[in-house]
Amino acid sequence: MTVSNTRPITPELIAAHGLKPEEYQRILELTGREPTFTELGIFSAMWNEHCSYKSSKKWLRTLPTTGERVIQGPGENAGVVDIGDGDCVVFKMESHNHPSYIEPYQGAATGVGGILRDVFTMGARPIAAMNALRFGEPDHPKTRHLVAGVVSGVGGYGNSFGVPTVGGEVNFDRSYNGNILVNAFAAGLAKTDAIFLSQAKGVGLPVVYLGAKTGRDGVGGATMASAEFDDKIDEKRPTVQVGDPFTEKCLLEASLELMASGAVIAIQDMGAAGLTCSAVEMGAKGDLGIELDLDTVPVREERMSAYEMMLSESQERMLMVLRPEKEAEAKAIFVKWGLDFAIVGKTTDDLRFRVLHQGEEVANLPIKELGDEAPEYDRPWAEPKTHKPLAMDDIPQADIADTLLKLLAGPDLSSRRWVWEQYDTLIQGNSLQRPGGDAGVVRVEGHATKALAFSSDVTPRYCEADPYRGGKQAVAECWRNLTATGAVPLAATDNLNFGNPEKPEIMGQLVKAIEGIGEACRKLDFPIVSGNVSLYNETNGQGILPTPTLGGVGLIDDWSKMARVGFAAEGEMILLIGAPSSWGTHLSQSIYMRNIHERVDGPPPSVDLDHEKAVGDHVRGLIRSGVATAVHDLSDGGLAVALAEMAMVSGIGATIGAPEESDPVPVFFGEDQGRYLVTIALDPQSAEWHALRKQQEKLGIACVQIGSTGGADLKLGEAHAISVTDLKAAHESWFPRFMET
Amino acid sequence: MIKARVTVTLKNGVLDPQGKAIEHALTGLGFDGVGQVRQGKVFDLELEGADKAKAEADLKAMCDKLLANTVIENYAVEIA
Amino acid sequence: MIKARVTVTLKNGVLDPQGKAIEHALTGLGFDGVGQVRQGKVFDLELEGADKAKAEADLKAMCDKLLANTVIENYAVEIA
Amino acid sequence: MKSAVVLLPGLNRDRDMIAALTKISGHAPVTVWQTDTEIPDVDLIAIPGGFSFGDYLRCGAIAARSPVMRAVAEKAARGVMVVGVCNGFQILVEAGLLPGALMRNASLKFVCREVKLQVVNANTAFTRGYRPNQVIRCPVAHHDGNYFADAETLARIEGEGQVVFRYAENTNPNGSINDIAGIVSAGGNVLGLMPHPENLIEAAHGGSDGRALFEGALELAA
Ligand SMILES: Nc1ncnc2c1ncn2[C@@H]1O[C@H](COP(=O)(O)OP(=O)(O)O)[C@@H](O)[C@H]1O
Ligand SMILES: [Mg+2]
Repeated sequence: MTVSNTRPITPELIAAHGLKPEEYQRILELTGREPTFTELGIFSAMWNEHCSYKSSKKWLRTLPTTGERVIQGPGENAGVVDIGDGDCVVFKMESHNHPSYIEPYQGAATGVGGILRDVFTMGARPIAAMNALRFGEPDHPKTRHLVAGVVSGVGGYGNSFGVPTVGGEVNFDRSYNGNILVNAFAAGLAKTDAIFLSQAKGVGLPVVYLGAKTGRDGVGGATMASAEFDDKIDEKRPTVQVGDPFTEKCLLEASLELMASGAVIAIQDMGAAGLTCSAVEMGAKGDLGIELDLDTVPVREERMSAYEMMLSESQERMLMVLRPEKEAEAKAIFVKWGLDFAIVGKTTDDLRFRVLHQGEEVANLPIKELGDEAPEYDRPWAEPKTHKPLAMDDIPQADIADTLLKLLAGPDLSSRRWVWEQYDTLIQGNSLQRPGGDAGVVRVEGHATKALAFSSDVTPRYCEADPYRGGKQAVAECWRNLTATGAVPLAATDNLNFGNPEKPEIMGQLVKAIEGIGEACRKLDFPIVSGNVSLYNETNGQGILPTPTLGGVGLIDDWSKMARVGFAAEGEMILLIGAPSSWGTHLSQSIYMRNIHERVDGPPPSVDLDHEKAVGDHVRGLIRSGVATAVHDLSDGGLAVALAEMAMVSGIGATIGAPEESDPVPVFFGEDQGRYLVTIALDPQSAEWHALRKQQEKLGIACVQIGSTGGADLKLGEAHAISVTDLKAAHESWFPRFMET
Repeated sequence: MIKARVTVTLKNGVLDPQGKAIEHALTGLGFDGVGQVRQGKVFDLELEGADKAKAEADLKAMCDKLLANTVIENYAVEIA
Repeated sequence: MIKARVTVTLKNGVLDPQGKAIEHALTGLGFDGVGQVRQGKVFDLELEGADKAKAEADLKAMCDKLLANTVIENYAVEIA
Repeated sequence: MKSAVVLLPGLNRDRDMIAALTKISGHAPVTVWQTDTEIPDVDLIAIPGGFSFGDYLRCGAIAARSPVMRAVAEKAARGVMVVGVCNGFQILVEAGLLPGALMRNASLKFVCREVKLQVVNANTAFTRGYRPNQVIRCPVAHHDGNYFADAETLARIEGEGQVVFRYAENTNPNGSINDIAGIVSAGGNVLGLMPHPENLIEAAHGGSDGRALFEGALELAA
């Protein structure tokens, strides 16, 4: 197959590139002539939703992105946050949803590869990864195959590359039947004075291609990510990219050596729309033109056209502007690691993006306008309809103990061990908390006491019922999970997964979710420093639940005081902190209502950010002062599930009372926000305990001693006792049974 | 009993990291003139019965459903 | 240029977890009468030159030195 | 007390191994690169885990044929202690320095979890810090740790005490024959094991059961 650059530009061809007639009109105005076929491809890549954020830009601008510790906010390959002592953490989350549905192993693998590259392109060595996964309903015929493929793809790439996977999420919901979500997060450590950016500087300097060779992989991939699926999806298959974690590992080592050598002026990874996006961004950011000579691009297939080379999404590649006097040294590093190193162009002062191929100029476009003049839409949006609260007496009943067992043994709350045991969670030797707790924790190498905490969160069913509250809740839960380890939440990355933004009700979800996220991030001093938007997650008009995934990072000063979720010892007081007087009240949109009574009416829990902050700061204080012996936040499944999780980790049971005259159902299964369980080893007669109570009174923070740890059973109020062994058996059974029969 | 061999190979244009690594290693071991190397899989199966036509149809169905990833792989079926 | 295919299969008696799993999965998918399944590898190579005898000797050397682990695997060389 | 760590492209537990040896011996090991043909005089050569050359073809196969492995073989022949962990074990087996083969896990899945290991032979330089039959904790993280040897080889290594570690208490994570987790060469100076003792040497790892192995090999044991 060769594609000629002189292919006539027809309305069909324009439409096939995902460009609307008015967008094409804009192209004609910018170029002053009909674009060549290669140029049309370049525009389609630069102007699609994935690269241009044309539907979301207006709203993304409203997010808080700065803060005392923020070194680099959105706009680079990843966000950068100062953690003191000359170190910084570099992180981002990105989706690889569509490719993972088409080819789950390679789609997920290259998703992980892409996000790792984003992180090390900035000069950071990756130290932690997470993966947030959403699949269709468990008994949908495709789900098992997709779960198996995605999980082995995430592991296949991350394990081989050598980064510990320390957390993530797995959800099932029928809305993802035709559109699974694979959101990959990576974080790395760098020195604050050795961060590398993509802005080109200097005229006439060599532009160098690094890494693996270019093939026809994923030609049109970015365009696909911005198109709704229909039943003809099979036709889009040949664009699948294959990941090569070995090459990426070599690329990591070579890049870090290269950066240390002083040869790099600017560097950018080739992600979506490969060479096109990376070259244009580097030039445009530096107010420079770029000229590429495609005859020098390392290729692995014959007769590749300019169009294909410009749009290829072959993995494990980067582009850099080189300090020319360092060429020999730089090249030697790449040769040592068995990678390609080729000068493929130069920076110019004419602000044009020029592409030469076999003696012909196949593209000559204004470089700034390619990015800056990309269409931006203020799409019409509809205020999402909200739900009436349930009537006060609308509390459907069920046996507390049996319900707990049933929930733990179901798809939503069962252990994800089957998933995370396929991930290397301890490589690098710094994992202090592996999956299974509230947040993954990794110590900072080279520092005696510091550690970083990571959590990924969103509750899509809340977002569906009320996108604004859901957005707020995602941030709050992420912040809370970090806090529960003792970390100070520093900053977050967001991965906004939604349906078709051309529908006002979907656009409304996006707008309101961003509003909620922004408000929560501002209030909690938790800026968004990087992120990704994935729209058009629809099949045959059926959209996914709005899923704005939050990936948060927190800092622990002294990990010897870090908290874990498992009960630490027998005979300790269990405190419920931040709860209303009846411990739990909010049932609508809870796992309990949905799974036990199949009810999806009513609003999700509200999030009081002042309360959230006050309670969180207090709990963190208890951890840092060494008073807390175990901590767990309350989320899906409420108090009962949180207690069970604490018991299952340690094997120690607990006996819990119940507030008088309250219905036990909302007490144990309500999903009110801003609550933590904390165990302490204080004697209730001691002065410390009294001082603590005083302090809480002064702060207006509710704290109830709800019971104590001990024994082999979990006993919730009047409900029959359940042995921790039975809890574990229920909790561990669902996933392996689902996947292996 | 029927003995069959199914060969599964990567489609043209699909990156083959394994093949590439082997190519390098062979060159490193001093084998000159090794051009492209592509790695694939074979499955040797024993099937009950004697109906070769049915076996062939079954084998193709097995490939489509399990043995090959037809997104990126081709397959060939051979009956002994 | 010479095109060759090398097929590497497990020796008899060597455990084949992948073959076993596939056997299982095929039965699970409703394919009856699947007996033993053994998984192996194929390598499609391009070699410079036209001397088939030399190519064959080279390929055997490649197998002994790298492509096959002769502790557990057999190999066969085929020149197109 | 001197040690060397072998570096090959694609290995990724090299930093873990270097950190462990440094912390335990107080000295940073020297490193040798795939193309090095000589290894300095050291008491212990460690081949870390990872995915050398992507583990493409077979785990450890390409690495086993790299120049540095010829140097390792020469040192081993002269009695220098060599330990290969995980991919390092696979490389030693592929290089013919240890018998048998490491196949895909019976589950066909990568597995990362903690297992129990029985010290079957506490009489080697590597295991003298453990009690005979002591059961220790150790993490594993691998896709191809399913040890296999033909009946004759198996009988020999079992008979000669070459099986050093066995998965205990039903924690065999990979289907390995006779629950074999680690073996030594006939000479006793080359050890290969799938689990990662270097990831369990300090409080931050949640335990230090892996420490005695390196202390023994480095002759630091009390
Ligand atoms: N895909 C995954 N990869 C790794 N860890 C996961 C994955 N999915 C869930 N986990 C882990 O399982 C635990 C429970 O997850 P979840 O219920 O989402 O936690 P929380 O309610 O605290 O946010 C967490 O420790 C989480 O990191
Ligand atoms: Mg939590």
